[in-house]
Amino acid sequence: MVDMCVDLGPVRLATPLATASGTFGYGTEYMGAVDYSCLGAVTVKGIRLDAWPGNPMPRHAEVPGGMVNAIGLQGPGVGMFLNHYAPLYETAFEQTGIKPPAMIVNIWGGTVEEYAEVAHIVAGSGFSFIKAIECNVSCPNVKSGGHTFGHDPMILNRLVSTVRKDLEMPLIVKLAPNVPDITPYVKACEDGGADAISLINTIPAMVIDIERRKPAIANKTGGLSGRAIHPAAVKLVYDAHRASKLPILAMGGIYEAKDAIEFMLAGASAVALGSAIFSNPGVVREVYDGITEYCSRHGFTAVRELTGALEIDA
Amino acid sequence: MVDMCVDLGPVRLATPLATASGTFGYGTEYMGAVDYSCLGAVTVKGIRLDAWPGNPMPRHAEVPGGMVNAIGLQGPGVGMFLNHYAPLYETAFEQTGIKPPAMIVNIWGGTVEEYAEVAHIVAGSGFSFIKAIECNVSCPNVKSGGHTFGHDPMILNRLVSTVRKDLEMPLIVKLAPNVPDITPYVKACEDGGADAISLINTIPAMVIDIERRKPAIANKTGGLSGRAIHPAAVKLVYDAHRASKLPILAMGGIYEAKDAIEFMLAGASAVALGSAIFSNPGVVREVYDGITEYCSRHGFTAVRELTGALEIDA
Amino acid sequence: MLDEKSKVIEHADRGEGYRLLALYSPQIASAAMPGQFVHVKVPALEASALRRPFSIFDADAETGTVRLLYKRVGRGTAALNAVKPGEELFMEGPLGKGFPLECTGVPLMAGGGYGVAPLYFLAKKIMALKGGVPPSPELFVGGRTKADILARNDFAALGVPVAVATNDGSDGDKGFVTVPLDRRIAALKAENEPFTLYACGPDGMLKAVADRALESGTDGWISMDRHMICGVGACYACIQKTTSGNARCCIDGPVFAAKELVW
Amino acid sequence: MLDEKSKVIEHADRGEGYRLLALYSPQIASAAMPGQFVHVKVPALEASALRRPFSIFDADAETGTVRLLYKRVGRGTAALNAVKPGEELFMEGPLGKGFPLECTGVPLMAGGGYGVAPLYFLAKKIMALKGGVPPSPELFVGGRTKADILARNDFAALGVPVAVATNDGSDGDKGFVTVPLDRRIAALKAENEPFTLYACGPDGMLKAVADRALESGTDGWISMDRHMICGVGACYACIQKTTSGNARCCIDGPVFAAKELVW
Ligand SMILES: Cc1cc2nc3c(=O)[nH]c(=O)nc-3n(C[C@H](O)[C@H](O)[C@H](O)COP(=O)(O)OP(=O)(O)OC[C@H]3O[C@@H](n4cnc5c(N)ncnc54)[C@H](O)[C@@H]3O)c2cc1C
Ligand SMILES: Cc1cc2nc3c(=O)[nH]c(=O)nc-3n(C[C@H](O)[C@H](O)[C@H](O)COP(=O)(O)OP(=O)(O)OC[C@H]3O[C@@H](n4cnc5c(N)ncnc54)[C@H](O)[C@@H]3O)c2cc1C
Ligand SMILES: Cc1cc2nc3c(=O)[nH]c(=O)nc-3n(C[C@H](O)[C@H](O)[C@H](O)COP(=O)(O)O)c2cc1C
Ligand SMILES: Cc1cc2nc3c(=O)[nH]c(=O)nc-3n(C[C@H](O)[C@H](O)[C@H](O)COP(=O)(O)O)c2cc1C
Ligand code: FES
Ligand code: FES
Repeated sequence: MVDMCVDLGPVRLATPLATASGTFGYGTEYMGAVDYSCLGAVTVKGIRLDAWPGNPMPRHAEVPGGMVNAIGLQGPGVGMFLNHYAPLYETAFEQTGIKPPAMIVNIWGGTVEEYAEVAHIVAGSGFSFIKAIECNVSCPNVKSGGHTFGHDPMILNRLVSTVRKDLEMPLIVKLAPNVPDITPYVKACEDGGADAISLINTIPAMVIDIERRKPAIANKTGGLSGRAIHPAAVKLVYDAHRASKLPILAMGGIYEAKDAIEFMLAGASAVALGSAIFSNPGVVREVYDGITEYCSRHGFTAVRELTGALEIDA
Repeated sequence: MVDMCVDLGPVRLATPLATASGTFGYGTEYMGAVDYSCLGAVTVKGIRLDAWPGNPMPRHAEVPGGMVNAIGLQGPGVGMFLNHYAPLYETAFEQTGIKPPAMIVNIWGGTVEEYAEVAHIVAGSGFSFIKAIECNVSCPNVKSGGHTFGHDPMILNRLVSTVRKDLEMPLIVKLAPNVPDITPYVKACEDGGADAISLINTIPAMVIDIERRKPAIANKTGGLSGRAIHPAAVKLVYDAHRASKLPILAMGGIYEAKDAIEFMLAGASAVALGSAIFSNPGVVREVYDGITEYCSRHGFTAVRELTGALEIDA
Repeated sequence: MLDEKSKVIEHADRGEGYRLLALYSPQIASAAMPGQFVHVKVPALEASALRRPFSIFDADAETGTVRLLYKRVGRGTAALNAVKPGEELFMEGPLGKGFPLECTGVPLMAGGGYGVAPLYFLAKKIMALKGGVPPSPELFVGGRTKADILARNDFAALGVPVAVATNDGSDGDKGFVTVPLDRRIAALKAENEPFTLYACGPDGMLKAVADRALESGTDGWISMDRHMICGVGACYACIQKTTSGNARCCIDGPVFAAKELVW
Repeated sequence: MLDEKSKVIEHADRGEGYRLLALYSPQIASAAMPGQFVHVKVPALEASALRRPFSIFDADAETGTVRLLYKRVGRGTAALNAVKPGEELFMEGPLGKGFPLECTGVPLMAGGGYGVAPLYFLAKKIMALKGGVPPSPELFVGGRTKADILARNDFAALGVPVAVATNDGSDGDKGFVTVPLDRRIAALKAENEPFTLYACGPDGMLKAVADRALESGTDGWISMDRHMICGVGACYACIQKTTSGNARCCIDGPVFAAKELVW
């Protein structure tokens, strides 16, 4: 028996597997198809202060190795989330008898103050299953939104420390992948008091419908996710792990156990499944089983021993 | 009949198709398998002042949608290149009767001055088929090499203007994709006097061999190329085209005509085939035929009309 | 909702580019309602390929069979074409909010191309409800040409009258499906007979049918066809504007009341 | 070098995990020399998958046939396994610098696993050169177990004596192929008979054979197995250190003189 429990900083998770924000709704949509007993955490879709309509349609295009999306963070405001979706999550699990995975609430805003306000509302909501806040400073689909925050280490640092101030809940910061070097961003989070970082968000991308000579997505550009981005994500996790001691929640193109194990060896404490669930909700179970098999075969008694266990020749 | 001739700034090319540096040796290796009559240009492997051994083996790993490589710019010095490889290119075509495609010489160096020196040596070499220099400021595999140059707009500007000074040959600057916004880099090239830019180089990436718990590539990290990076490349070309009037040589995951056409609609004047040639040298002919077919079907009499012909709703 | 491993029982041609796929999928078959759909993982596509949504053409709880009627349009349906009896594929379902079965007056169903797929299941269920006593459903089906008029025999076997319109006049009325539909609506109105509209097909047709429902003050149930990612309400890719904001076709729909839709 | 569309003629099992693939590839067949290889585009793999290199096991200019002997090791060779007679695949070749045919004394060939592949073609060509008059080639073949000893009948049919060694002793000498090889070398040395060494197989074996060539002061021709991207000298992925610097296995090799190699 492999001990599957991990600590993502102050957040204890029953398994190292989470779901990635925006790919798993508000947590209950995949009931029946996903094996929730394999999940240590569920990250919900990005929430801001007020409801947000998102982008016009079409909002995605399939590409080799993944997809490009520009959903544009459609969502209810934080009030509606806490009044409707959070209780729904609670009751859904009461029926199944499965212990609900920790919920990580992904948030965003138009200003530093808005981020802080949303975070504090969530932290003060009192739902016992909400275990952390994930600050999305890196969504490529909303221009007035997270974009600038995530791409300037100084602004990022101010954002993180403002949100962190008096926040009684662990804070994860989700970083953008399209940077020359992740180090200053990781340091900005660390100095700002973040409890963990998550990596990576989608890579900015574009698909053109050559027959119509128009962008395939109404928003023109979007974010690339899926298999295609996995090797880039592993590199960023590896760099981030060497840059600081902040625990890492890694995501980007996990389609099989091997992909998740690569992330952990590179330094992640936990990993999140995203696009792969769309094509195969069974992937959650497959990855879980694959990790335990790997641990047994390699003599790891606890999955957390995988974190950073990459052997680097001098 | 579609007019396939394009101008990449001052460089006239018989067709919009080139090959990407590092994937096509010194121009002659694919004779017999690639249809050279479809190529407007051949870009040769990166050259510096002196011979360079490159990275230890293994130097690559296959990944879904492409590959990660860390060849590490192995190559002869510029002298050996001009004495051996350039004449070889000339004589190889004398035998075939095909007009040699323009040769673009990709260069790199450890200092701004070394870049300038190599560029001037190449420009002064007198080979009539050498039509342009491509400055690689963005190779992710050589730390002391291009890395820093390509990721700081001020240093980049100094590099470009130093190389450009008194250079009697068109200068293309090849940019890195892993930046928050390509605009300042494009502007740095434009202000520095570059004649064109090329986009994109590989995306920094890593592959881990989980059975050995070691990086799959001796250099630990490398650059992702192939299908996987195409949607990200299209976005960067689109952004660069809107940021300046500099002509663009676009590359990154062209595997079929559609991919090349996307680049041109997004703003590229010419495009380069890279990794796709490895698995299918016939791709050069296929893309060429696909572009002419597309132009005919859409009523374009000259392929250059495709450049920037994307229709954007207000 | 579940993700059921389903075995292909039959895969038959239904004219140019159309095929009927029958699967053994007992759990989905017994839960399915008309207007709901399944999300199919096409076996030959790469791991990262999205699933493809198809309406349930027919579901039989007793035999555990789910049948799909699909058109080959792109690479997903091309790959689906290669699937052979005996092979297995994963299918999420039944998904979405289907058609309400209770209706006032004569059920008039308008379908275009593969849009007839959910209407067959709907007609069957309505007739089963009513025990076959009139007013029984009537089908109005449109297509570019004769080859696009699908499942005619299936509807006939149910005893559903089929009125046809083709753009090129190769079958039935020349023009859109609204030509025979408007004729029938006028006749029913003249007799003061109530009716309910159902539609599935291309957007233009859906809007035309929705307009007629609004004009006539009758119920209109419109099934929307939107590109999907997840199919279960988790991603917000499949948006339809409604009077109460952006709705998700996959879970708030695909069937919407005509009066909710904002075009 | 060319990229020839080649039709599969035969695809036969050769024991556990090994298969023999015969292709109609007339242009490659007539240009091929022993030790050269082909670069195969495996049909079922995705467009971006790299080609896989395989030594030419046999090439017959008259029938236009190229034969490959391969081992199923990973996803590329697994996909290749599914290829059926009549199907076509693209193959670049003949590639690389093969074995020199001229040799001094007895040609002693050491192969391990699928490493016997180029040696069969080499033995055949050497025997054709010499018209069958001695000193004719001798094969020393090693493997983990009996099942890894390949193409024994093919060599026997040529009249090439085969000495076997297996790690588990299930066939021939127990131990490495150097056990019977060293015995033979000692015997030849005792008789003052000259010999030339050829080797293809795992790195450890290659080094052992190269060492023996250097110690004995004879020619040794070593075929290296390096991961490749392009196979034609264009990418510099397949590096082997040599006395004159970093050489490319695909074009400067795969066969190198023992004395050039830096381990
Ligand atoms: C609720 C619903 C029910 C449907 N029922 C049927 C049915 O019964 N029979 C039938 O033949 N078709 C039906 N469709 C349409 C069917 O899903 C598409 O034709 C199919 O997905 C096209 O896939 P492709 O790969 O062949 O085409 P491509 O155009 O190559 O697909 C590329 C991408 O576009 C998406 N896409 C393309 N066209 C559509 C479309 N019209 N709707 C949604 N996504 C699309 C695909 O999912 C894929 O992501 C239905 C669609 C929806 C939303
Ligand atoms: C010049 C040369 C001649 C060869 N001749 C033969 C032969 O006659 N018979 C035979 O069975 N095999 C031969 N090989 C080895 C054969 O190419 C590999 O076994 C095969 O590529 C493995 O592919 P895979 O996808 O099944 O394995 P995987 O391990 O899944 O391959 C993954 C990647 O690693 C590369 N790779 C893995 N192993 C090797 C290897 N040993 N050499 C080179 N690349 C590798 C593959 O090309 C691919 O990029 C030869 C190799 C070389 C270089
Ligand atoms: C449809 C879609 C919507 C997403 N929405 C969000 C979001 O609201 N907030 C966020 O931080 N990330 C969002 N992401 C990014 C994912 O959480 C994840 O970082 C990314 O998709 C990489 O993982 P993957 O390759 O496994 O999908 C979204 C991704 C997709 C595909
Ligand atoms: C094996 C390999 C070697 C490369 N070497 C160089 C190089 O020397 N200089 C350079 O500017 N780019 C180099 N590149 C990057 C390519 O020129 C190109 O920008 C990149 O591969 C994207 O195109 P692709 O996806 O079509 O391969 C190399 C790429 C590969 C795959
Ligand atoms: S397809 Fe994901 S919400 Fe509808
Ligand atoms: S494999 Fe490309 S140089 Fe040898």
